[in-house]
Amino acid sequence: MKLIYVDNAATTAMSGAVIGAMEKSMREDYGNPSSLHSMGQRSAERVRAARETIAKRLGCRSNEIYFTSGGTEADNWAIRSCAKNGEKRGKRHIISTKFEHHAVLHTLQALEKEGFEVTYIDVNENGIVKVGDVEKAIRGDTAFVTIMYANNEIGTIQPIAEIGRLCRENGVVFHTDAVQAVGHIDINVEKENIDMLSFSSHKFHGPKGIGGLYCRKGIILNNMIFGGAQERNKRAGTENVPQIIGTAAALDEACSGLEKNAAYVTALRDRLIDSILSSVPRSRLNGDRENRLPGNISFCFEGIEGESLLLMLDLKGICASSGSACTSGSLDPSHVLLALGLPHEIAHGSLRISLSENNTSQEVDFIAEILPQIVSKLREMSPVWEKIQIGEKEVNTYAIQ
Amino acid sequence: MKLIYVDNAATTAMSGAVIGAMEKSMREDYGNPSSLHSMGQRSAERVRAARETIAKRLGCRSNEIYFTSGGTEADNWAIRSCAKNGEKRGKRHIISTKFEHHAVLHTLQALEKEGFEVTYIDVNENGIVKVGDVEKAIRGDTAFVTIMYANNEIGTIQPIAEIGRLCRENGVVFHTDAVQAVGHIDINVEKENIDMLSFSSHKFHGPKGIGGLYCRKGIILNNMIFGGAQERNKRAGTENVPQIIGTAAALDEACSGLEKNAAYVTALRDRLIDSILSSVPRSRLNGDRENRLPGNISFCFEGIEGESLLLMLDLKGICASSGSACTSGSLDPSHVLLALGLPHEIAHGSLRISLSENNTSQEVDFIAEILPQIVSKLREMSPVWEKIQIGEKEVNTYAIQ
Amino acid sequence: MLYSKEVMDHFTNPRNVGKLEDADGVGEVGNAKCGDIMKIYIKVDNEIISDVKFNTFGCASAIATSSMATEMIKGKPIEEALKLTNKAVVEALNGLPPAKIHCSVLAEEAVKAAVANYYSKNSIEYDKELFGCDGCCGSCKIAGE
Amino acid sequence: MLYSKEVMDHFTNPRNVGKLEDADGVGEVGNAKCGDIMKIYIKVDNEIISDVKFNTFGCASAIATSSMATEMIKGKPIEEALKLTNKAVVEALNGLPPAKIHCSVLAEEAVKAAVANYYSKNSIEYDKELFGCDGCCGSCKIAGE
Ligand SMILES: Cc1ncc(COP(=O)(O)O)c(C=O)c1O
Ligand SMILES: Cc1ncc(COP(=O)(O)O)c(C=O)c1O
Repeated sequence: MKLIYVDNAATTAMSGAVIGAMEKSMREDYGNPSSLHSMGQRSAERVRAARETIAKRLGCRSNEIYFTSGGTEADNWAIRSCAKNGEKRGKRHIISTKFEHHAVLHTLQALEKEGFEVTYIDVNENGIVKVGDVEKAIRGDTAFVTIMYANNEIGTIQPIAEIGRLCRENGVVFHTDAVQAVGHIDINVEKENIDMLSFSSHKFHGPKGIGGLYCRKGIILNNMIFGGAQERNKRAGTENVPQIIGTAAALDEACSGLEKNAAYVTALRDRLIDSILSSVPRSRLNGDRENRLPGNISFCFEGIEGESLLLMLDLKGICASSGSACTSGSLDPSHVLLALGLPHEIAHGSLRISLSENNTSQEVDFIAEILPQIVSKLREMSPVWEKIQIGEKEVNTYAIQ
Repeated sequence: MKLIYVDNAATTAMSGAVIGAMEKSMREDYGNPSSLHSMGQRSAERVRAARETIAKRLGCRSNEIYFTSGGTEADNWAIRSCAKNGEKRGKRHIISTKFEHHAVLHTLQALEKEGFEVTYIDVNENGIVKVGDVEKAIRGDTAFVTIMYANNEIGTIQPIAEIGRLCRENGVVFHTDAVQAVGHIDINVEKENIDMLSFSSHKFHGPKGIGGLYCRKGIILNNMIFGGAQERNKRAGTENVPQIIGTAAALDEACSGLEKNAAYVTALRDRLIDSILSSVPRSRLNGDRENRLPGNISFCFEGIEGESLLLMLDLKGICASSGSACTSGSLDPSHVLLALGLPHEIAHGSLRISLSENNTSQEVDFIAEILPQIVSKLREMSPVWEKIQIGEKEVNTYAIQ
Repeated sequence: MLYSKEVMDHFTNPRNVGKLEDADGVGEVGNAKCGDIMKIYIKVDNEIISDVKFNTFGCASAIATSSMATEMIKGKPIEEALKLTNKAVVEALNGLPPAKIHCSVLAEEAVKAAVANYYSKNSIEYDKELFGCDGCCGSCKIAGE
Repeated sequence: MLYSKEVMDHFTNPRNVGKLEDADGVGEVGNAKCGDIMKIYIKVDNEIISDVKFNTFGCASAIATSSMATEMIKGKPIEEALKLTNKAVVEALNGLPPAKIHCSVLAEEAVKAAVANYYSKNSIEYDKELFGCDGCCGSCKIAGE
């Protein structure tokens, strides 16, 4: 069975060109960039060039880019570093949102245990933060603001440039987790007043386990991982040369094709959204209809549970995702969907389809055909759906349980 | 010019088989192991199998292995976690040595700033820690002991099993940085009473930017990087599937060939050591003659400075390493050589040649021929050598400057 | 794979799906908030469970455990149904991931709830101790993790 | 590359290596503890540096800056040698890595020390202000980092 991969928000298939570049690099660039001999210096030169490529694509200088082991480390690092800087100046208040990725949320929760106070801004029903809410939350002791660029579950894009301007005006450092956005949306850290930005290569057809942090010159970056003098003494550990090269190649490719890909993927997305809305009763699109990532489709279907939907789709060769963190052993539905104000029972019935430019209209048509059948099948055996049908239990009554 | 790569302690050339396995994995295993669909579960299965392979080679269970972004992160993580556990029980004393890698030393220094006390045990002139010294250092408030398995500069192998036994008897957790040893020396964490062990794949012909931490079941491992539920909730971040597979393939290959490679490399090493000792006057082998890593050769040559030696060798196509951290902007010679009791001026004249099974006896002969010529050339223009020659300045007088 | 072959079999081809309009006992446990509801219908003839159907809202293992549990009590004396343990269901399914054990607890409880309902309807005395569950899967969380 | 083409050229083919047995001035700066010692010999004829040689213990940039500095003062009036700055040496070498700037400072100072030695030997009065260095590269560390 040919698989249809529509879980690109979880991770993407690597670009063939990127694999090629990495394979070459694995053979050639084994020298350690810290070594003074020619093998080492060749690797150092390759890393330098890759850093430059990435900086250009983000609109910054190359000495403002630090490589990390992925988006998670970049988020942890930025937040820990900002917290330390704040603490030194007696500032122990942080502003974020309710629907950040766990890499941000769990780091903030750890800081709360250490005595920091975090204001988690509500997101609207449409999944977009209001700039005015951020403004209201800023206090004299606010150390920094961290708000994601685009949400990983519902794909909504935040008003980053405006939040950045607001922070700049108030002298508050602004970090954004742009893991879902980089390579998919045109980003310029300078123009958008971003002080720190996290990215992760595997979200734009690059390798897993590598990403980076942009940190504007002038902002003190405190070390999180100690050791050798790599990354200008800021992040220790032998540089992952082939993956750094893969990151640059992937970002270059993604940004070159960005406009074309975005238009193509957005068209596919909109067609599938329309199809589902019209073919599946009591289905709900999560997040703003327009202001979302090109590839993101997030739905809730009343009366069914996401994991079984997901596995049924998988049996048809469709690789998608549910919003809920089933594997993590948690019984709670997605905190993102709850942040939108959805009741638990509806949030349980979530499905995320995330497209990429590798997907075809045939694939989308197949999904549009199969999905309603599976939803029906699951609803037929669902006691919740039965109650909804006979009106015994109104959806809203779930909310107040 | 054909390069002769003898800087295998810095990093190794990747095995062709490992590159092949990774290339395949990059094409096939792009699914996110946290995804429930078949693409994701296939990746999860590959990671599971790789973890098993690694566990077998280290003599532990697979749920005792945690992947990290390299040796540095593993060291930082183990030490931070042990410190936190110690603190909870009011134990703020740590035992280590003077010649650990910076990944350990700089983390310990950060802890000292946070109020921990560290006893840095002296190493003998031969670069081997005395078990009795560790025993003497253990106190009621000792939280843990961290001592490297084999030193990265001088290659000396420490009495790990005995230190492990001592720690076990005293109820003190024992971590060892085995980055230089894994894949080169037969290690069994169970038999050697090791509680935690760090390794890094690029030291045994695997990929850079990945490594791992063995943490014995029952020892509390505190998170350092927060986010998703990966690595059994202990280390967040999307798993680097191809690199994990590469790590398992590399370790498997290294351990299968271990005995044969060690014998081969040791013979090359001993021949080159003997040759240098006999052809270069006032040369000094650093570290114990016998009890050292198969591939490690570390010398000090009086009257010359390491970087220029290194670059002269490089001009002849020989990629080696100096002990001193020239690129880091530090003027200090290697802390490892100073820990051996060498005076600064001698420690400056260091050279590390680290062999692997890829090196040939022709290469070693070429080095044996070239090295004395270069040392002579540099000595000819060295005012220090001039003084040594005319006896105006005895070597020992340097020591007391 | 996340799930055993047996779980996937019962998930993709669940046995005894549906309702019994003339059921002698109906049990419903769990709640939608927690993400699992199981409803089991039994028909009892001469103290034998002559027919059984289920409806389930929940994940794949919730569906599979419901299916397996109904298979395990079908045609059995009602006394025996009461002895069905979640462990037996898990074993019959060749294991469940740790986080999913609670589904099997729910299945055991759904069966018991249906039997209890049958007993009540028919005013049969029964040992309340056998029915520990309050129907909220929150209490099963401990078992599941 | 870590070093410019010019640095590598002067490192691999250092000019004016050696000693002058009949030197009119000898200057030695740095110390082996810090990893760099430069010793410069000058021969002076009619206030012109007619010959110059150096001996250096140190890294590639220490050797290259010594070589370049000797080239820059050779055949020049001694007054001009005194005006040699580390900046000029760095520029002539097309740059040095930040951590290696101290080598150029050392080269400047070695030249000055040789001139000072010549002045002293010949009891020529000179402006001590021009000779700020105490010969210990520790003081140059600031410049180098
Ligand atoms: C003994 C030792 N520990 C730790 C490290 C750090 O490993 P990595 O570069 O993979 O972070 C190294 C090598 O760089 C090492 O030799
Ligand atoms: C918004 C967001 N932040 C952070 C991450 C973490 O990135 P990584 O898995 O590369 O650590 C992800 C994806 O997993 C994400 O979607």
